Amino acid sequence: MQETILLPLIILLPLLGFAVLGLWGKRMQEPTPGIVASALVLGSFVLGVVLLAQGGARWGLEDWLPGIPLSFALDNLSGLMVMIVAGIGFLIHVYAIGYMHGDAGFSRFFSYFNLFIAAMLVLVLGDSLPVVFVGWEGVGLASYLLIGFWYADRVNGDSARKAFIVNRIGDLGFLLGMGVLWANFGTLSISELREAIAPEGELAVGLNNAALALAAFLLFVGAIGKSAQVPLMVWLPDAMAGPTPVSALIHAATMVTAGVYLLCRNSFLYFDLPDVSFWIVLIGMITAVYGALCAFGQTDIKRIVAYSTLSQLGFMFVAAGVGAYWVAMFHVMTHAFFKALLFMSSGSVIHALGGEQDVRKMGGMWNYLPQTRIHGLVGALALGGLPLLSGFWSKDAILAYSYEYSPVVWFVMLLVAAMTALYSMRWFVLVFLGKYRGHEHPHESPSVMTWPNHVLTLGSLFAGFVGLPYVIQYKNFLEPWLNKVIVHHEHEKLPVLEEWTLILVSAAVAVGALYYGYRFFQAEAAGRLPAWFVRFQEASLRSFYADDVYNALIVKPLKSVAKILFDADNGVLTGFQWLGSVTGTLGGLLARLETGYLRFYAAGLLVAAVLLILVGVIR
Amino acid sequence: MSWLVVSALLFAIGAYGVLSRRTAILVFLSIELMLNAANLALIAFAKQWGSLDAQVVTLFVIAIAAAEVAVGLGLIVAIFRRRETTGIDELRGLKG
Amino acid sequence: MNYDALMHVGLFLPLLAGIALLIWPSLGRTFAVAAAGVTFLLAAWLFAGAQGEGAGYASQTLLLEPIQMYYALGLDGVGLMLWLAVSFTTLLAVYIAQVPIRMLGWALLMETGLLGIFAAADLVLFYVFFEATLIPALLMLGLYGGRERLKAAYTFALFTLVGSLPMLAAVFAVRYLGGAPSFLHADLAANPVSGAAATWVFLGFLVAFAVKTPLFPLHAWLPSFHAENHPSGLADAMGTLYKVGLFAFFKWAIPLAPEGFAQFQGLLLLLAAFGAIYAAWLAFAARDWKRLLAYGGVSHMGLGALGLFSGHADGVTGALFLLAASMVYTGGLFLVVGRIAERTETLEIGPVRGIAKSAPALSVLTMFLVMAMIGLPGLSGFPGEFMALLGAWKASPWLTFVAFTAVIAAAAYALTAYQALFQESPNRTVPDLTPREWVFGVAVVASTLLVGLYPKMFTELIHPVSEALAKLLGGGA
Amino acid sequence: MSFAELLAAALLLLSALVVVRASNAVHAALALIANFLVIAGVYVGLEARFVAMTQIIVYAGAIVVLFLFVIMLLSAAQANVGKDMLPGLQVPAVVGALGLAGVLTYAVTRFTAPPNPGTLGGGLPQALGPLLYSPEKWLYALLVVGFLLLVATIAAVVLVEPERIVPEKVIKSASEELKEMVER
Repeated sequence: MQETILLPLIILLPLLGFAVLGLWGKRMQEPTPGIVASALVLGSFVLGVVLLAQGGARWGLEDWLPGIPLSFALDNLSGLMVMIVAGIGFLIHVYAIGYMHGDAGFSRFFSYFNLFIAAMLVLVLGDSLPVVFVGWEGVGLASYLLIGFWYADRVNGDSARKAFIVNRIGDLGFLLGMGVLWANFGTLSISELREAIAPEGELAVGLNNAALALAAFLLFVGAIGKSAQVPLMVWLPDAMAGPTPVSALIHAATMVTAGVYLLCRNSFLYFDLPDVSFWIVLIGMITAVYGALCAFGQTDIKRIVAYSTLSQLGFMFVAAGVGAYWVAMFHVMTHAFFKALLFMSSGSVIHALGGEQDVRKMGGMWNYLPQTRIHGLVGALALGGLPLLSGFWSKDAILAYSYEYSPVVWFVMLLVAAMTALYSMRWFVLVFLGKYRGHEHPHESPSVMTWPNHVLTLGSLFAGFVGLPYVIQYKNFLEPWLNKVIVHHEHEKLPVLEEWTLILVSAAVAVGALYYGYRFFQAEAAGRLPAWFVRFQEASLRSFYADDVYNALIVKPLKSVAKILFDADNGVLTGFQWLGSVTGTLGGLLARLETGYLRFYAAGLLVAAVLLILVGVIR
Repeated sequence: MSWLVVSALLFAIGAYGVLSRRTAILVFLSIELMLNAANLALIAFAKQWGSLDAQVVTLFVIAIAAAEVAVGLGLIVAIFRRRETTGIDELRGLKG
Repeated sequence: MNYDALMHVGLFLPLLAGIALLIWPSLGRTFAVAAAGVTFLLAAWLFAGAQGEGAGYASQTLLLEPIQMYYALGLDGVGLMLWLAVSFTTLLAVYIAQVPIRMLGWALLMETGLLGIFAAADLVLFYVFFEATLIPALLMLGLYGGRERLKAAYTFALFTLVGSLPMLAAVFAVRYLGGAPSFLHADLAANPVSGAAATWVFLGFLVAFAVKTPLFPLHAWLPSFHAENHPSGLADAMGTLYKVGLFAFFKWAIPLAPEGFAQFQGLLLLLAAFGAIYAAWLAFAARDWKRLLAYGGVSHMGLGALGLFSGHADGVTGALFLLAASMVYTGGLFLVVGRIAERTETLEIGPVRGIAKSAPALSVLTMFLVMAMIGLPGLSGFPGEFMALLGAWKASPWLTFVAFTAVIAAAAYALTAYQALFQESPNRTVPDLTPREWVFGVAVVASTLLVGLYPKMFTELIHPVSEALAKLLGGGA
Repeated sequence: MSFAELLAAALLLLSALVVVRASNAVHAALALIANFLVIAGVYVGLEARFVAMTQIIVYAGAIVVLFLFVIMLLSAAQANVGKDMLPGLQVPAVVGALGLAGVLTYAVTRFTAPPNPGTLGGGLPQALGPLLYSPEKWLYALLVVGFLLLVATIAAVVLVEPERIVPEKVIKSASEELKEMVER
């Protein structure tokens, strides 16, 4: 680990892009802002890789706030994230040059994009929780700006606001979690906390376990908000209001993975707290099931993918909860590839159809889009977990670890995996197969949009091979590399037979579900679905009424109470004025004594004089 | 000593006058009476204590009384010109 | 370099300039800006000087021998930071607000009062500044305010004066009951009152300072004060600077009667927490910008108060930092709202929509300040809020939790109002920033960023002072 | 007390009662002159001769005469003018005056004089002069009083100067003025 000023430069490059494009972007010709922004992100990526190859780096400034340093660290874990954020982010930037072509806010878009990357890099590299928090809220801001990018439409503004406010609920958890750690350990530097809590990879003795659990739980609340877990999941589908590259960025490279990253980064808090970990597993499972169920009913091409993200994030949380932190990161990585690919091929379809997003008016794209169809197919299969594709390996690893944790969890997650395969096929079938049901003239995207997808397709195909299960007699690169820096308990390896059984079961389930989905949803394209499924889809489309429940139970009451209180606050003032009028009345009584008759006053004087002298002489 | 008692009685009579008289001039006269009662007390004390300072103070009281009368009577004349009266019950500008 | 002289000049320059401007309005805005600018430069010079020497300034001259009252000024790190904030915000306000020229004179008079409040090292002198500042504030409201201005001014004056009387009693009580030889801060702090006297002395201070914090329920004067003031925001910005309650608690009330503070600490924490969430909640229902900002300010001061009353050094540092930062961003927001009101001719939220289309730079500027207000990390609102939270958690986790739900509410009310005005489909075209407003905007944004990204600049000056207070109260770091 | 002294005391009280009870203001003023002359006599007896002379010249000779002038100028000899707005005040006035007499009498009888008081030198100017004009004693007070007399003289002249008297309506109340200022 070297001390080097180059480390903050990784962050400063996109930040510079944000400032320059924000101030002068309007004066640039169209592709220039996009090229500048992409180049800067590529610069960050290269710099990150170079520094990582040199064995990591750190940089810090003491006492940024009293007792709190401004410090950054690049180790294997944050290095992996830097590569995902800047690498995938770069591809999305390039894609966006084509996608945002001709938009009035072209330079503004790339300025926000660079801000997003910069904030995410701060989050990833921060070695002090407040610094992480700077990035944490920074991505919140950037997502707010980007979701509401087309702000003239009220719905977009509302969605952006919703995302920001719901995220803030999680942020409060993060803030309070820091409060607990500060009160108990007197430091918020991650490396110092790690030394204090888990030196040598074992929990230190004599710790206040209740405080530790509280801190862990509160930070987890923060992760719930940012990673859109149940019950704070409502913002993520609405975030589709932004342009498609934004969705890709939020779902693949930045933002939602931050919660998972936070758990892994602070695994020293969680690894020996079974209670908190249980909650993480539970929340992850609920989210996975909920996301998968919601994905079936969506009619918006992007919302299907959005709910799939919800479900996949649930997988990652389960992985973190069962203690397989490296697996969570593994899934973050593979997911980044295929999710970016899915979004960007959705974007290509939307682009081809002149802005149409309703899958009921798509279909038959197989015949129109010769390159995007491959992207879409690979993305859907990887998401669905077709064996040998990247999604299969990471999901299989999660299933294996959860089997070790509890067969119940394994079974539920296996069901979700099957559902994943089903709805990913639904997406693919409705968009690409069958006959075209709309009236546009679809055309393939320009190469600036297809090339990033080519790269991502390769990633979706092969990225899984860095983390193969041990029974396949081939080197697992990722596990030892990440476990060097993640505090964790060593797992007993499952017996070879059991491991193979699990792999084969999950492979069979995936293949079977993919095939069944392929058949079943061709019926939907033709409008021949069983009645029970249609009813189920109606509920699913409305996300099982989560928004309505929240509005009725939380938002509306809060608003009406606010109105009541607002008027009541004038009552506070009136109360004080009433006090004043009491004084006034008393004063009025006294004022009656002011008769205006001089002799009356003189009489008072006389009486007072007599009394005073009396007091004087008696003493 | 006995003059002190006389002075006290004079003072009280003056106070009675201030309260009972209804024209400004007579109220004023009563006040002069009270001032003289005070002077008498001073002179009596001077005699008892053998101090000339008290007599000096008496002189000052007389001088200040003269100034007071000059201004006071001026006021009465001025008020009379505006209100056509010297009755103090008719001057109620201080009413609250 | 004789820094003490700079301090005296800086304190009285605005007063003289203000008087001159009231007598000869033809001197014009340039003169006012120049005076405010020089004052700011002097404050910055003093600040830079202290950076090098690591200590503050002090100067004293005996003024009234019989009661041992001094003309004594002292600027430690806290005072310097607040001097910078006050002089900077005044400069911004005088520079940008479109008001009758004489009003600028009143603003400058007010600046001297404010600087005096933060510099006074003698309790009687402090009291004089504390009360004298009221006069220009009232006059600005009474002379240039809106339709209901006299009622608002009456309310404001009433709250303030009701607070002042117990404070005056406390001023004398703290010296004579404590047995200090003079009214100097150092003497008083060395002889704090104790026992039942401490309770009463603190109570006397409490009422006056709670009005100016403002602490629930003594905030009631604030919304009408802001709503009725001149729409330009000049008086609102100056009024924001006048919210000196936290500082006064920190410098006078707590160190002079620590036992009294201990008696009220629980109650104060409760009021601060409740006020924070209560005002944030109310802001959500506000229908005009000024009331929104007024309630937002009450909410943030509640968070600051929670940090201060925690009695822990980090909380105290956070409170003071938040106070200084909020002066700049809240003042800036009032001024920006004034510029918007001049374009749209209304302060109401709702009738005018979508002006980001025609005025993008204005929308970015507003967004910046709104984000600073809701405590986005990296901007000036965050370090204070965060440190306050760290300190408050040590004192009372539950209240901290309750109070800091206000940060969620802050996002809700601020962004809702922002969206209503700037976003959605436009129904109005307004001009974008003028060159003058660009200068203003760049200055305020730069300061917000600088302070937010490098808080060390101030924290290293104020934290030692906070630690001293925390030690006095028996709390740890 | 000698017979002369008793007589003087009686005269004093009697004339004082006339001052406060006479229904004719001229009578009251004349009774006051009588009262002052008797007091002057008493002063002589109490070794205050210079004060006695001053009393006669200033009080009896100048002040009360001034009163008489004003009474005649304003034709205000009638004491009971207009309506008595406070008829109920008579009883409290008597009671109050008696009370005052009581407490004052009680108060002045509680002093015990020093056994060997100094001599007053008859209260002649030779004795008073050094006191009045020495800076350590009363010189500055004397100057101040002299200045006060000057001011009072000027004030009296200004007060009765006819043009200075403004008709009532022109004077605005303070609140009206504030209101106008605010509206400007």
